[in-house]
Amino acid sequence: MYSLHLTPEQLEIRDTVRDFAAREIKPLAEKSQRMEAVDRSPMEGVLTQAAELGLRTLSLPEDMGGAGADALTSVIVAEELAFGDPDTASILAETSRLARVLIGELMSPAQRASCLASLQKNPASQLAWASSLTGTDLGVNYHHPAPPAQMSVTATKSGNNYVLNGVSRGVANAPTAALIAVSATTDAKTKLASKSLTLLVPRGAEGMTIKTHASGRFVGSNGDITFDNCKIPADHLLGKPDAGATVLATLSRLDAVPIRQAVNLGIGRAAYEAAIAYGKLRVQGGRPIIEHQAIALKLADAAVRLETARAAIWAAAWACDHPDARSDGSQSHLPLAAIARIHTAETMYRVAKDCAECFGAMSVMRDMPLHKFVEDARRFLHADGGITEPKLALAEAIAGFRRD
Amino acid sequence: MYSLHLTPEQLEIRDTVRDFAAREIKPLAEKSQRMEAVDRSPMEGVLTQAAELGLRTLSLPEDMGGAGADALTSVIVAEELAFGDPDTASILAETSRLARVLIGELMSPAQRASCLASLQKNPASQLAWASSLTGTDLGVNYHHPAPPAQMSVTATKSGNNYVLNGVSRGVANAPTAALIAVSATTDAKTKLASKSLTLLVPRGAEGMTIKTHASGRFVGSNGDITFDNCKIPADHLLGKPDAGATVLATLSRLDAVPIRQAVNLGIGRAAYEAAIAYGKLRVQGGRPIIEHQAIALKLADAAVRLETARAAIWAAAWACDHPDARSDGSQSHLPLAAIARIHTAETMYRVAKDCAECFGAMSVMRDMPLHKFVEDARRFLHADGGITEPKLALAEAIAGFRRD
Amino acid sequence: MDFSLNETQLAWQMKARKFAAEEIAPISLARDAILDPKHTWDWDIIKKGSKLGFRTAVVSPAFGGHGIDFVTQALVMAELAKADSAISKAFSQCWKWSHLISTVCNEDQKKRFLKAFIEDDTFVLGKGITEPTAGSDNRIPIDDPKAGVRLRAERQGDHWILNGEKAFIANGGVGKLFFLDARTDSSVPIRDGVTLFLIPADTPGFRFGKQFNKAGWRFYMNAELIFENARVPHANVIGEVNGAYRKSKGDTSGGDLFGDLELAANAVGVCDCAVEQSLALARTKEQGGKLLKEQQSVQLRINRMMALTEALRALVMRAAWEHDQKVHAPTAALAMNYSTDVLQEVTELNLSNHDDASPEMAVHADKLVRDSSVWSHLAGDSVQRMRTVRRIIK
Amino acid sequence: MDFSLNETQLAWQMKARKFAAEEIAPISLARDAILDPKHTWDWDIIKKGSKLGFRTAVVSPAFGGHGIDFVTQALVMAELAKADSAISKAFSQCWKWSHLISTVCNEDQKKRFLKAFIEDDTFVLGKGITEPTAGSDNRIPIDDPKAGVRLRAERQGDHWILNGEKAFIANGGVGKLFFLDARTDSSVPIRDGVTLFLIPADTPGFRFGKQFNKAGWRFYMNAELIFENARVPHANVIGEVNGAYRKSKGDTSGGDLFGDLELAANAVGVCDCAVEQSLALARTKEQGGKLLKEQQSVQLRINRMMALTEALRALVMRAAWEHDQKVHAPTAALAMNYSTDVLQEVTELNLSNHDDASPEMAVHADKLVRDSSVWSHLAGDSVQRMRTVRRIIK
Repeated sequence: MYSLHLTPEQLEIRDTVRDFAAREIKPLAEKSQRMEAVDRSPMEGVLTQAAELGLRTLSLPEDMGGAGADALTSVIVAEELAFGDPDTASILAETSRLARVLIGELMSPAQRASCLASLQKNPASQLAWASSLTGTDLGVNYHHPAPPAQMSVTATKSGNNYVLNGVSRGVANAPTAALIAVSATTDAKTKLASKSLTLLVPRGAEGMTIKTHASGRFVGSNGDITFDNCKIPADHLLGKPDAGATVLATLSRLDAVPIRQAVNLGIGRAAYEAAIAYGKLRVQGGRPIIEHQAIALKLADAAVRLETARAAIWAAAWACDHPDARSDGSQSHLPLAAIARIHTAETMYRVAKDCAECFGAMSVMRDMPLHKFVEDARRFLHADGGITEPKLALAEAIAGFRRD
Repeated sequence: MYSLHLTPEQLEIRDTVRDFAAREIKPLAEKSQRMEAVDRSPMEGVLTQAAELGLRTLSLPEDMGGAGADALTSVIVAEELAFGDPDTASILAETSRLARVLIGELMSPAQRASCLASLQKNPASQLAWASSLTGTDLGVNYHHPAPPAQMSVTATKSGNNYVLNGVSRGVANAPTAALIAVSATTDAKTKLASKSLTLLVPRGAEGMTIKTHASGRFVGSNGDITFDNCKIPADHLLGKPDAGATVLATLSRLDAVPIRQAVNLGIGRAAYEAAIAYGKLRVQGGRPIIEHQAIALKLADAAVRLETARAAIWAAAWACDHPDARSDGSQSHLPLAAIARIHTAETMYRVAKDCAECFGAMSVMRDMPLHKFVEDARRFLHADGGITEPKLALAEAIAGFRRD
Repeated sequence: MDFSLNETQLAWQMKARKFAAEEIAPISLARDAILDPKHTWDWDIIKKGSKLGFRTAVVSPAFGGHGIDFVTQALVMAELAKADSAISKAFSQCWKWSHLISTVCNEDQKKRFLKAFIEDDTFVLGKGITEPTAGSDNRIPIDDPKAGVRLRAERQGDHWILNGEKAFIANGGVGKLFFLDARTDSSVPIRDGVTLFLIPADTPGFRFGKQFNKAGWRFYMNAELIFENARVPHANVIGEVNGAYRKSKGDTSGGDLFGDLELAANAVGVCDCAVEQSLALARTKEQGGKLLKEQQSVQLRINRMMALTEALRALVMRAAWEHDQKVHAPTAALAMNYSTDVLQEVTELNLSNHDDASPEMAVHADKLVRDSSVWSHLAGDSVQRMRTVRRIIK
Repeated sequence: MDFSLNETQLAWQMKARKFAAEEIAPISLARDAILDPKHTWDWDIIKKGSKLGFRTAVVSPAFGGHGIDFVTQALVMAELAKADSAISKAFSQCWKWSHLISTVCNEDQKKRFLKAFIEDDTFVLGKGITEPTAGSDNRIPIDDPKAGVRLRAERQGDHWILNGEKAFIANGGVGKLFFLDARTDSSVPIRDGVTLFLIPADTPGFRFGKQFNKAGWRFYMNAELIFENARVPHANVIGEVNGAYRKSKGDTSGGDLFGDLELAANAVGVCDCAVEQSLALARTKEQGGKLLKEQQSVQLRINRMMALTEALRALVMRAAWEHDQKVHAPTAALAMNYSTDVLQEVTELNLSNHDDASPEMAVHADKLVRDSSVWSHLAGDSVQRMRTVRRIIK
């Protein structure tokens, strides 16, 4: 039965994280030296505190030491963390979602024990997944059969090792990960993703170098990983030797959880709440500017956008755990993750911009938060190929076009 | 616990109404002579069929012969009906929501029996409420204490009768109602709404004339009601003599149910589905236009807007029956009905326009459906004072300004 | 750089402004309110305007017209459209095709048709391109012989026999002469298989079909043209057989240029009307004892309306001037596409300013929105926007 | 009607285009990338541009300048801005206030400052209005004596003692002379209690405070001006004491007019740069073996970008011409407001065209978006939009 009630546990974790973000994260995150888009190194202290609160392993099953959170809870937590600092939120969410499938589903008992120990050892360390998948070029392939997916990293068997070569670009958490799941194709000629396997590569493996993106188009920690004859023992293989495709599919399904959209929502809310507070303080023409229609209309539009974006994100997250709502007709058959991504990206950028405008010249200063909200929201609008591709993917679903 | 599952009963009634709309309503509603915005008289046959299906008394409690539907079910039904014909949907929804409070809560047993008998006698007849409230002028009063609400109809006691005088404008269902609940002020000098009472006035009462709006800014059936020394026996009073304020408050709460938004959603969906069907048929440049990026982007935007508007409407409707979700923090403290109204009005107009554009010159023809979708959606954008006032009301809620 | 008008331009502008205010504006809302699309047309206003030269304004003085330049054309269209967009279009539609008569028709054709056009105040022109199943494929021709024009013309001695129909044809129902694209070779793409004909309204086998019932531009006629074994003399072929699409490439008459300018200039006038309505409303209508103009929401809407209107006006005037200078630039095509966005936003904002007014007060504002709706497919659909860019980007 | 340029205008346009392409464009991205806002300024480019006349372009030839008209000003600003919006602004900021020197300063002041300004290639001007707690109240003065300018100036014999601070002041940190609004009577509203002073950078008690670290316009300096018992001779008062706001009403020098035009003209140049980027990308970048220009989504974005750019250009040129003709019209103010919307939409669309490109390819597109962000508060905030309309609607 339809209900928008959160469970007492969800309400409690939301309040806890909200409080943590306000008290521990925001004061550090909004120090002027961290506002600069160019210097956004992860805040290790905060990551450690968050790990101790269990946020790094939020989605890991309870019997493995996690909180066993469902997708809905994970987006609620991501929004709250991002309200404090979107980088911290992105880093923790990436580890948490990977922990759920890597540790919870795909690792062998031995791999699991080793991975948990490594995370335990350093609470600021994270997990990452280098998919190595190259672009889908959906623009040019819209409504045409697309060429099969390819990979930019190859894995060649050599004795008891796999040898990795190539570059995987734009890997979230690469700079901070203790362990990186690297997907690679075994067919160096065709580079087909259908011939993939996934290896667990520990930080510091010989032949692996990580180039951190100091700035650019990413929120969170991000980097390119280069493999140059990087030898990985065969027992680091994830899943059975013939299960490469299943492993890749399981990892790819993670993208349906609208975590990044929740981070963007937190950014928008931070801008909105800042504008409300400032609107009550700042006097113009003899009255606080929140009493001016011009500001009122901006804030009202922002509220509508925040509420509708949150609803889209929650619906997409909940649907990940409840496929039956689609099959019984309760929910749309369209890709809800694409809808959440398009709507959130478009609306949060407007929210951040409109709210920043309430601050006048302060809105463009790099050492003040407003500018950072706008920059961060803009990254989501243009990240990962922008929102034209998700729109085209959605249109293919609308038309009933199937590329598989 | 958060869930987007509909109940089996909700799914069943949705399917029933969807089928009814497709088979019985749409073929009549989209006959070219009914497309004209200027001739939109209610379709009596359809209204009768709908009443027999129980849609006119959808929200009336079951023990009084209704279906006892909650607010969520009522918006689901309204969307489906509006997909077939927004006028029919508006008329039925108005009666249904009024039946719930007038018959279900406010009438005396004798009044109830008489009202039910009258509805029974003519399945095409409806209920109406003439609130007589004059505008709030929220624009000029934004963030200022507003003058108290006033009414345009007065009621004077004269022996065993009340005598009504004045004009109540823009009353939904006035032209088709068997019974009209008329709210009026008893203080002819101040016209204060705080001094109101509400009388049950049967169709054809002497001194009451109804001017039907042949066209204009309304979807559904609508008219102005003029009272010229209209004598109504005192036993037609709704509620106890000193309960006028409570009755008015109970009726006013109806506006929180986003029925009109659901009707608008049905209009947008009709435009969208028409565009998809046409996009698959129409060939341009050698390919169906749905395979062109330009059309794809319009349809994707439309889908995002429909999904987010539906979510906003469902949330606002559900919240009417679940105030605890607000108090426990699960849902926003902002007025969800205003959010649904703003978002739906803005997005459905875009949906209708974008979808109509897929049809080229056909989109502006009065005897074809596309033009009607655009016109109807535009009415919702500009009806009832437009969406600037709800935005300002929302902004007051954001700022924590209370006018009471 | 000089934005001032010369005396001729000013004189035409003032003549149009006077005619618009005194003759068009008083009948505009009443014609718009007529429900039957067959009866919205008014010969009286056409005759009055024709006597003032608005129907024949662009024909060269050598042929008995006035030969006004493109800048003047834009000014006149905007002035007339400020009073009624559709009536302005009814006149300028004649300009569009009288360009063609004087430039691409041969002497015999000119003698037969141009003289009549000049002398008869009710001689109205049209051109039939679009068909029920072929619109955009005629604008961006593709290589498939099945795409585009299907109305057939077959040679029979000195005549051509035409069969098929055109849809949405402007001045259909009232026009006395139509230019018509007909397929004379269906084995090749339209680029090489279409011929342009002159079709007088009394051609045997030709008749008007359904009158289209539009939401906006009510005054302006759009009808089906139906051809059932219609007999057209070979002497009515314009240019070469199968040469219609080749010909239009080489059309240097300005007919093509004009087409882009026409809707953009008309939009300027409608925007002016919307701005004027909103300013008047803001200055006179009260809410809670204060004039609307004191509300920030109204001020912000008016700012946007005026900025869009002035930007469009400046762009249209530049496009008109470039045409007069025979500058080849995409300005007019961009202006046409862009006028859709400007006009629809401006008229919607004007309607929003009327949200709190009575439905009666909003009738005119509503008309402007409905009139603007035709821009979507005439000036601003995605096919036309892409066509503009493809010319630039290749 | 004539959109062509005269020889002087063309010559300045070509000189600016050459300087922009050869000198500004090569350093633009590097200056933008400098992280410390104190070090983005480059005296070398200022000196080079100054020698070509760009710093002193508007000063009357009678005082040693070039006296270019408003049309030329708009052209030059756009050309320089196409290479770097902030560097263009650094030059035109000097124009803004050299208007003031030559018009409202007395002979003694002109002698002391105008000559130095003309001769010294590093003599850069600024004006201090905004304070940390008073921005918009200085633009739309209200009747409350507590609103607006708070920086105090108190008379002490032949000097004034200034205390307080200004924020976000352009050319702060590099300027040699500042105009400054200071409160000389705090018992009345700013309309009657503010005096305009000339403040040389070496004034005792005056110093630059924090250098603002903006997201865009990195090259362009904005700093705090701090006054701690600063001593300014009475001879540096411009016009009457308490007359700063009264004076500006009567300023017929064009300084006010220029202010509206400046940002709009600059925006045209940035839009041109964005269009050029997108066209180049569409023509050269492939996706899946096809050039981007073949994708409809790219074509539609480019259509919108070009239409907006051309509309803004036409509007700006009209505003400039009206200034030259001393026509009183709201065109320039509307153009300034509107340039915010156009510029931000055009640069965002350009960035969207780069979505699929590498971050490196998008660096320049990203700079244009960041540069455009300053328009929000300088040209297009709601206070400025309402101010434009209030002048029209009253």
